[in-house]
Amino acid sequence: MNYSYYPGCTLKTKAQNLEKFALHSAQALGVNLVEQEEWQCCGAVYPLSTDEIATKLASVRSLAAARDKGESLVTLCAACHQLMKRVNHDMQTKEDMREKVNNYLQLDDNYQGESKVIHYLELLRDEIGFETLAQKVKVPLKGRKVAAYYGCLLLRPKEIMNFDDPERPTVLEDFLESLGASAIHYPYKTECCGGYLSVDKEEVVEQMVDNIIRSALEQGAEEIVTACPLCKYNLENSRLCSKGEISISYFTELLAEALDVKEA
Amino acid sequence: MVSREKITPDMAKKEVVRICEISDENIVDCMQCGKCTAGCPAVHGMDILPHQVIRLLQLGQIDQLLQSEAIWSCAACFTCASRCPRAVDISKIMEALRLTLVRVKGNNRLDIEKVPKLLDKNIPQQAIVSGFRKYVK
Amino acid sequence: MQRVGVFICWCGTNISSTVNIDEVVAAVKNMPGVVYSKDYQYMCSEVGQNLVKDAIKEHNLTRVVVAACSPRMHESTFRKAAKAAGLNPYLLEIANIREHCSWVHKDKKAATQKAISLTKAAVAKAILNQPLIPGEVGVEQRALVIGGGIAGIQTALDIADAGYEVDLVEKTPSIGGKMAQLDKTFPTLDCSACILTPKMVDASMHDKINIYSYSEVEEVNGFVGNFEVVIKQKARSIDMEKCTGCGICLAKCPAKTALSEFEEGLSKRAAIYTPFPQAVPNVPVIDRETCTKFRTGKCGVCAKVCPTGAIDYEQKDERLNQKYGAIIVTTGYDLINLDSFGEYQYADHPDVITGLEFERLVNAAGPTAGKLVRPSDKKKPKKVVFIQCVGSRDKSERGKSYCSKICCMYTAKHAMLLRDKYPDCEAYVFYIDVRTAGKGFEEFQRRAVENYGVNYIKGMVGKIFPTGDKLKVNGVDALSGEVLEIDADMVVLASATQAKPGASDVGRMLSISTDRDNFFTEAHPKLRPVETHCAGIYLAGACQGPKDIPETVAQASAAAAKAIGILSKSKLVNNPCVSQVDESVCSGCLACTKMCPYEAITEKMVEQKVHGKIRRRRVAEVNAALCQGCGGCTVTCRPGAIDLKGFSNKQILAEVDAICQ
Amino acid sequence: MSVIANNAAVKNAQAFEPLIVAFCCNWCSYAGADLAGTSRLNYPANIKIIRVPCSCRVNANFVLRAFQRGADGVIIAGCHPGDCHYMTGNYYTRRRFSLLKNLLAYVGIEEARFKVDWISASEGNKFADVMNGVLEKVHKLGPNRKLRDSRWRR
Repeated sequence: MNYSYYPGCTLKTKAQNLEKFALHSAQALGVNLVEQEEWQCCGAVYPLSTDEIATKLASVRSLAAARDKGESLVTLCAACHQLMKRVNHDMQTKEDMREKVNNYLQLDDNYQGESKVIHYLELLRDEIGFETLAQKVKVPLKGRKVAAYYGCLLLRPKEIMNFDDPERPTVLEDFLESLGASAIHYPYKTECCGGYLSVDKEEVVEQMVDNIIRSALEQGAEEIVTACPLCKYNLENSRLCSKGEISISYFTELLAEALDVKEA
Repeated sequence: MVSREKITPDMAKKEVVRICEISDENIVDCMQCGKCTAGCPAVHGMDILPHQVIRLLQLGQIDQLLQSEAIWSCAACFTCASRCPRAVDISKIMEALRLTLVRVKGNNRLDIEKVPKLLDKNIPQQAIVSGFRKYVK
Repeated sequence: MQRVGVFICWCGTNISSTVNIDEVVAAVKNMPGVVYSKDYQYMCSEVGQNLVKDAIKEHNLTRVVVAACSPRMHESTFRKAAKAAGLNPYLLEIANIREHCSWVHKDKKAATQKAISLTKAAVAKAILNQPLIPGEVGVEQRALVIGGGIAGIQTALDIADAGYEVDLVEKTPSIGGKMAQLDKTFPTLDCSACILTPKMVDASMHDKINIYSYSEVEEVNGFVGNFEVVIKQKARSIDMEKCTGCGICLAKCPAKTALSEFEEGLSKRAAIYTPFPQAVPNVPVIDRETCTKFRTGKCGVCAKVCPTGAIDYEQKDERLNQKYGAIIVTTGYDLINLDSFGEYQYADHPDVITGLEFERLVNAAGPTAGKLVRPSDKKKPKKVVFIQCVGSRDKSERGKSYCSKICCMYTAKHAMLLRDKYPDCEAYVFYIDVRTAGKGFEEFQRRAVENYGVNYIKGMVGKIFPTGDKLKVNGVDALSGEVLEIDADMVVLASATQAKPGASDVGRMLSISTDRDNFFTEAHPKLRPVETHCAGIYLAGACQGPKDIPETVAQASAAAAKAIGILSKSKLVNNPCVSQVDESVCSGCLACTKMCPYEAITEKMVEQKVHGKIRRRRVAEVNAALCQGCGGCTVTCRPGAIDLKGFSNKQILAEVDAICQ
Repeated sequence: MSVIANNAAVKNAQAFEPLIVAFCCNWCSYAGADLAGTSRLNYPANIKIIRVPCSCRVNANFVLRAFQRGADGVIIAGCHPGDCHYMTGNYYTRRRFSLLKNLLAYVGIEEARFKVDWISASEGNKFADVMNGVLEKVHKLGPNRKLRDSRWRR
């Protein structure tokens, strides 16, 4: 099955592991992620104001390109996913914006939000299914105590992201269990890591990530997985992580490991 | 020496109306339950608490807000928005407040010259791009 | 030529402040047929009504138009006045220039023009009105009460005490409803069971009351005075005649796996069960989903131990047809599901409970025999946090926009009960507002603060983080702007009330409307609080909106009084605005008979002279007693033979023409 | 953009005052209109309401007559599907007027001039919204000339 794949800029530089392992495992699962041509940076944060259009155009180009190919648009980075999904929602629901964007882009076919945006995790859960995935695991991650860290961008706002219950999500835990690992439940799994505040307000971020990691450690976690490069960066920068008390990795790395395609 | 000045509430202030337009949120819906503040993960960096931000807007006291650290401590994590019983998205209001400042020429939050010094070798692009989007116009 | 009199009401300043009355009077004078016009401050007052009556006599008026408030408000008032003056009441028309004009418009010029236009339309219609005489129907002198909570019990008792037969239908195995689950009641702290169970017994002993427990109303047809109802008695698997309620079967049943509904899931019950020891009727029910006999065919212990042989595994659902003169709906309320409020951990942590679960936990007959302990480890709590407005006053999609009304009071009650039992246990209440409108309510809540030392905090809880054996409650004190963290042992959530999930189905079955929150709609929010728009169907209790016990009981008695008002009559007049068939035009296609929801139209044979010959011909005939006057048949009728009295084609077209002038 | 659109509508309003006839069923929509009144909501005076017992009482003739006599828009409002006071009346309304909509399109009456909607007795807000919505669209369309009887002057 073919999917249009939108990588985003961080995956080509600082978060290469997120992408590499995803592509390896996709191949092993018989999923063809075809990187879009000439994709542009999505802008990393969804512009929350109603009067900004220009910053959403790059996303619309990718969405329209996927529509033209008749494929779902698959994302890996949580930030890109949030942008694609929310801009798509705007294009579906905001007549005013739809008109302006289409007037500006002059696409062959006006874009009305027809594309379906799915995160790689959703692809695993809804299209492949965790049961099928479990059957394809070659090296079960037995005994690994992994805490899933969701962050904000995949879950909220719920009405638009439609990813999982924003307060008690289970998709990452279900994913980990299907790989044979023991998923650790801890109450901070949906609390924000501070995101881009690390550019400007490191002291605020410090306390936020500290809470998260302490909570995971208290529940006996030995490692944390996440889907967002910025979450990973903030968590790794924390005091506890620097001391080596816990390690952070992308969920795709564990997937590749379990499918035994890490070195492919 | 304590100094406390009396303020005159002004709900219809043009700056407040502008904030509501940019954010497309209805500040009168808020009934000050404080759920946003209670759940805010960045609350320790807020000099004015999220529910107080809305209250000050309701009173038309926008200057205090524009001088606050609170609007810059918001990480746009949408926790407040997703739990608000009144369906007010404060993250959008925070964004509108930030934009009111950075849209004025020469008012960038981030001095672009200083950016390279801020960066360590691991910081992902995403953070820098986000920073530019949030702090610079 | 008709002689029309037009009366224009000022409604104090309600109409006159936006509508220029003088201009309307002047315009009315020139309308064709109008021979008299008069304006007055309050036309509905006695003086105003006398103006109408006198003018009818003095000026020989044959039609009357009153331009005033909505006809839903005072049409009947003015019709009575017209009748008193010797005019057929159906020759009077109302122009609604208040609700549809002065109250919704601000521009005086435009509102005045609209008032004139609406009055013109009413005059045009009134000229075509015909005198109508309502028919009479008999009344079945028996009432049906749907729902056996405190509202239903009180209504049934009041109607039965007035001497009429009442059938009380309850869905669950016992009457008693939510009130039976409560421990104490505010603001007097008297024990709920002590005041409820005597009433339950009264109802079961009353020779005029018939209780159909474990039963549901399945179908309702007919109309006021003559409702035809099908009641489904679900198979109880017990012969109610033989059972003595000894309870041996409950003790011996080996399948004790189901969660007790009555105990809010805090304890288990057997597959054969009575919901609680004081149940009325005190006859158990077999839950066929969990019963081993029904699931595997093996077991049958209950049948073996029953001393009277009352167990009947073969019992089937039974249907009962009954006629009623009036129906009272008392189906009550539910609490919302808290699964979507993940931040409170209700679904994930046993020590986060709802207010109703708290009632069971402190109740002497409850799962802990009244010992208030944490469900997780059965330890005594040292700090309890109460959170109000969980889902109430919540505009988002997971909550309810209304105030649930009872939570402020029961939370104060819970906190007091807690402090009373364990004076060393701290109690914190998070609130948005404390609402204590009610006799003795404010005093009660202040007592919680002043005498019982309950800590009230204006603010909300963001999230609860279960940490170790504590629940770390992150909240805010909105007044001081301090962010709080409380290490609680237990959290009690005042979850929002909601209409019963099946309320809209019940509403549909009864043809009564529900509001956007699925509560049944009363006919008028102030002046007709227990009536519905469907004559003969009344409402009481929380099915109409959240309310506490005193209000529910008051409403129940009010509904009973309304029902008795119907039952005490031997005849009722019906709506004369019914369809009629012009037999000379009717083609006998009978399309109308298929459309009529009341089966009020039937065929009949008539003899007609066609081209000099007598021919028998099939035509449609309307049964005026059954016709409810919707008028749907008039549009179905291809030759245009059916018309609706009071809303005839000509009348409506005259209105259209008048408005479009 | 919506702000600009509103301004245009305001300007238009001064030139053209449309007439809209609304048929409201007695049990839901008429009561909803009453509720709009008791709640002091605002909608323009161009809307004139005719009370009918049920939306199924409305004959297509009534609608056509209104257009013929110069109405610029017609609204039929009844109880929500499933909530009809007469059990099934509004289902007939729904079917009958989806047919009429086709006819109106055929004779060249713009779609926005005719609307069938469901407004319950508790939806005063919706009543005002629906009225305002139709009026705004009719404003943009300008006067109805297609079916208007030339002898009829307003």
